[in-house]
Amino acid sequence: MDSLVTHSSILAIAIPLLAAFIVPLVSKVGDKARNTVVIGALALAEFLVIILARDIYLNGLHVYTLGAAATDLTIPEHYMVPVRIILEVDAMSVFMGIITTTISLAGAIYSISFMKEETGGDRFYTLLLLLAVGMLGLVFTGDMFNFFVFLEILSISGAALAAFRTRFGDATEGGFKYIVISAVGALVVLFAVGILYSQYNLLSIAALAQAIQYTALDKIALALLVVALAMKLASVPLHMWAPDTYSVAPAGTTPMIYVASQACLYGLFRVLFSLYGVSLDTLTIGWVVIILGVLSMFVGVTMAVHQSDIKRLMAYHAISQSGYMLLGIGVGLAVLADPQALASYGREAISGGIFHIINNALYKGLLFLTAEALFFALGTRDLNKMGGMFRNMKYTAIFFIIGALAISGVPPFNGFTSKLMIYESVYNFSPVLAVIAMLVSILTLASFTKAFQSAFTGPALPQHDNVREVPKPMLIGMGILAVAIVFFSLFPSLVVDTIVTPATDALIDQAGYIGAVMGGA
Amino acid sequence: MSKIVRTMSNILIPLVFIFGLYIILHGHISPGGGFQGGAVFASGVAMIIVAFGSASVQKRLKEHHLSVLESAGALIFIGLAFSGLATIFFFNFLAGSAVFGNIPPSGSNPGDLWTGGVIPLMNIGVGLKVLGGLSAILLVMALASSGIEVEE
Amino acid sequence: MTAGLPFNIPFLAVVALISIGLFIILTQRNLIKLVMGIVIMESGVNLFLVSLGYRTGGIVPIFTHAPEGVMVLPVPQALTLTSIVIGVATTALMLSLIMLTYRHTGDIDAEKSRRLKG
Amino acid sequence: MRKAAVAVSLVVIVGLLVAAAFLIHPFGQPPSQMDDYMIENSQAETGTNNVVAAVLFDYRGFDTLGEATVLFTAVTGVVMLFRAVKKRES
Amino acid sequence: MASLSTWSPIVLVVAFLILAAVAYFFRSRGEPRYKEGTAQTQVFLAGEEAPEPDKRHIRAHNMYWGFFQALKRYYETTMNAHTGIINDYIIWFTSVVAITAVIVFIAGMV
Repeated sequence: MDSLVTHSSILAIAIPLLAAFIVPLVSKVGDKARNTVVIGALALAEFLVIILARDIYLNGLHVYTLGAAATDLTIPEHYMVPVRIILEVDAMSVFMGIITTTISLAGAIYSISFMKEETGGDRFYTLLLLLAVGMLGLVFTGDMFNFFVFLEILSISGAALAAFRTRFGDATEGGFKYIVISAVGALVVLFAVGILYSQYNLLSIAALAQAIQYTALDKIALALLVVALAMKLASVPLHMWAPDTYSVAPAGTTPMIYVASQACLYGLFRVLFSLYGVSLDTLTIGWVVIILGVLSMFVGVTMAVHQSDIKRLMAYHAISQSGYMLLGIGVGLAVLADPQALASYGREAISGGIFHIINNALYKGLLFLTAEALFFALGTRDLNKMGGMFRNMKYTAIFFIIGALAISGVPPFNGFTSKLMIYESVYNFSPVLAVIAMLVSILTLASFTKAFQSAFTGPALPQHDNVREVPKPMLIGMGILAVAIVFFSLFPSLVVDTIVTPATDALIDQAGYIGAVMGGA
Repeated sequence: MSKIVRTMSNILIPLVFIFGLYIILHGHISPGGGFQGGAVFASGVAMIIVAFGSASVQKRLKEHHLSVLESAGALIFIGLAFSGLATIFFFNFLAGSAVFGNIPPSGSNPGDLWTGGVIPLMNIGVGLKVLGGLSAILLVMALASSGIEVEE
Repeated sequence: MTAGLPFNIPFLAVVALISIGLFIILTQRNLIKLVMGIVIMESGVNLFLVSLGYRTGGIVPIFTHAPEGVMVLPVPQALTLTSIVIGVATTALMLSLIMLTYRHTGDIDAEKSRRLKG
Repeated sequence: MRKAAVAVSLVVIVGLLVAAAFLIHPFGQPPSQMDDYMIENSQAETGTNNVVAAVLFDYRGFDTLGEATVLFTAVTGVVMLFRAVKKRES
Repeated sequence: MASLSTWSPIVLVVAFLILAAVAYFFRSRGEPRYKEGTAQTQVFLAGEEAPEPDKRHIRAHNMYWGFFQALKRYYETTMNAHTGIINDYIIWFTSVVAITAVIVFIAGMV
């Protein structure tokens, strides 16, 4: 058990990866065997992440030096810098790991019945596992170049998955846009990594964080990294690929591609808090992040109200919700150098932003899945061609209501809790920002009222008389997320104390992040 | 393609393949390695496709053969990484052992094939993977551009 | 070799390649040309990485029959190799998607083959 | 509007890159604390003459696994995109 | 967290349950003579013939018409910005890189 805990960080990445390599061979045996392998691997990864999380909350962050003689031998003996790749998993990383594995598991289960109608199921599941691997690696790694490699795994598998339904022309277009954006973004990240490497001859994030001096070259690298990752997480005005890609991605993978963009959000925070930390001009960068966040919230939600394609509507909401996280954590970043303001409202802003990540992954995932269920049943994404589905698809409608109320911040759902934390703390920083955030919340409710009214109420169209409820695996996939939402809604303080507060502490504690690798030197 | 091209590629292809294998197998003591050798090998496959046409290649070399080769290479690689797990993932557990375990003298030396621990084996795994993968991409794209569907 | 030069000529070549790539990406509507722009930019980044590791008068970092002398840095070479393979993978996927887009729309112009908008 | 944005942003970015090219260490004299360790110890630790191979498969082996995974992903993606599509009856 | 100590979803859930019980009580006092398949379930539209089902529903693009009309200029601008052309996405990217870099450098000088 001890050795399992020691190795759990690498195994959580390596076991889905091994499964991905095996799936093409196993699927020659049969579909059942393939599904068992996929879901078993993801469930095992989830289990490993949970025992890792438990250990981290008890004993502090984990380092894992790949290929060394011992896990904590981060620096070779009689030497001063790390030379090997180090996985560095703190409470924030494992928080993202929990989100990733949960959403991947729900998505994989959801996809089972969808795949019965399509060819290429083994490739689909291989890519799905690889996407999960990419996200897990991205959040667990402690090395800048390794970060880039996992960013590419995530991008390529995401693009291929988005274009999965090749019989539709728009699917290939959405996939192409995603891969172009990702390729350019990843190249820019690589260039920035090269700039950092050229100055310090280091690649480990912790070692770089210790050495970094915020020179002019560091500033260039910072601008490139921030904007490239902002594009990957679909912040306005770099968001335009997101509706195109999310709206065409097939069932079950849309939430995963969305969580992949949240993993890039994590990457942005890791770069800002752990790599640069207080060495950077936190007020300026904080305001840059806040402005990106406010633009995302406002433009995202106003565009969402306008949409009549249900998945595009949800995609714009995804953008708008990312704005809340950017706002909360941007406020925290802006006051990072000011201990008093940080204690009085900065930490709570960061906690709110982090709590919003997990809430949002859950309800946004659920909403994407319900939209996909509507598409599966009706064969259209156009809200103008829907209506009256409450009678035919009761469970889907109930799941939709849960998700819609949660995303709109209606109490007592979990969306309200995290938004409340953001409102309160941001109000102390700048009241105007809090007012904008509340306005956005109202518009969110308005647009989900529109979507619900169009899809589920009113008389059914004659061509939809024979529509049945979607098959069981789809309902189970949605049910997992709905149960999680209800749990998070009813026990918010439990969740915040258990997983959100440690994540906040880990994100702020740059010295601890460095010390785990550099040994306090 | 014309007869000249086909004759020339008939002569060149064995050389390209042998050169690719050489680069893969000597990756740990001379320039090269699994990726480079695999790419050289795949360029030989590209030459076959260009010279003889994708349709005739497809009769002999199916895409799923290449996929199996690729999966096998990937499994060798990750399997070797997992084998180090007794100590640490990716630990070079063969360095200093009886298999590929010689330690070369420090500094410039003539080179010994029986060195490197897991590195030569990983080179072979990666080489298989790259030659399978790149050939599969080339074959599939060549087939698709000539309008032939890949059966699943 | 270049120790006497006032400029970092290889780095300026990197800047030129990246700028050309970016210019193509920003201005060319033909999707194939767009991919070519990305590949040029990628070569610029690869050249940047590999030129980071050069040491004046350095030799290849391989000890087999190594002549006397200081070795160039090995890590940038490994990173460049990784980056090249990743570039090949990305390019293959982008070109396949362009082929499929062409099948559906009969066009490889970014504006004319566009269906998703707004 | 579009042309102006292209021109201005290109000018600024090229300016930044040129500035970076002048600010960076002189070509041929990089800092080398991490790489020197690998050059000195690769033979003893991994038994490999080829330091680049030692970096690829030992010191930074996980990157190589990721790189192999990227290639695997791309192959899977390309083969998947060109699969024969059984149309769902609509 | 300060805000969470004052916020308990359980209170809201209990309040919701009480209100639901009250609503159910009122509902149970209502007319019991409801029957399906009779004129009681037909749409009543001031005595007129009810329109066909596909014309009876307010479709998505008709909703919030006034809101869009009021913000017409804003929506025209934003919709024009969302061209859907991949080159434009990268132009936005380079523009934001340029702006961010300028901000970072100017803030460093002041």
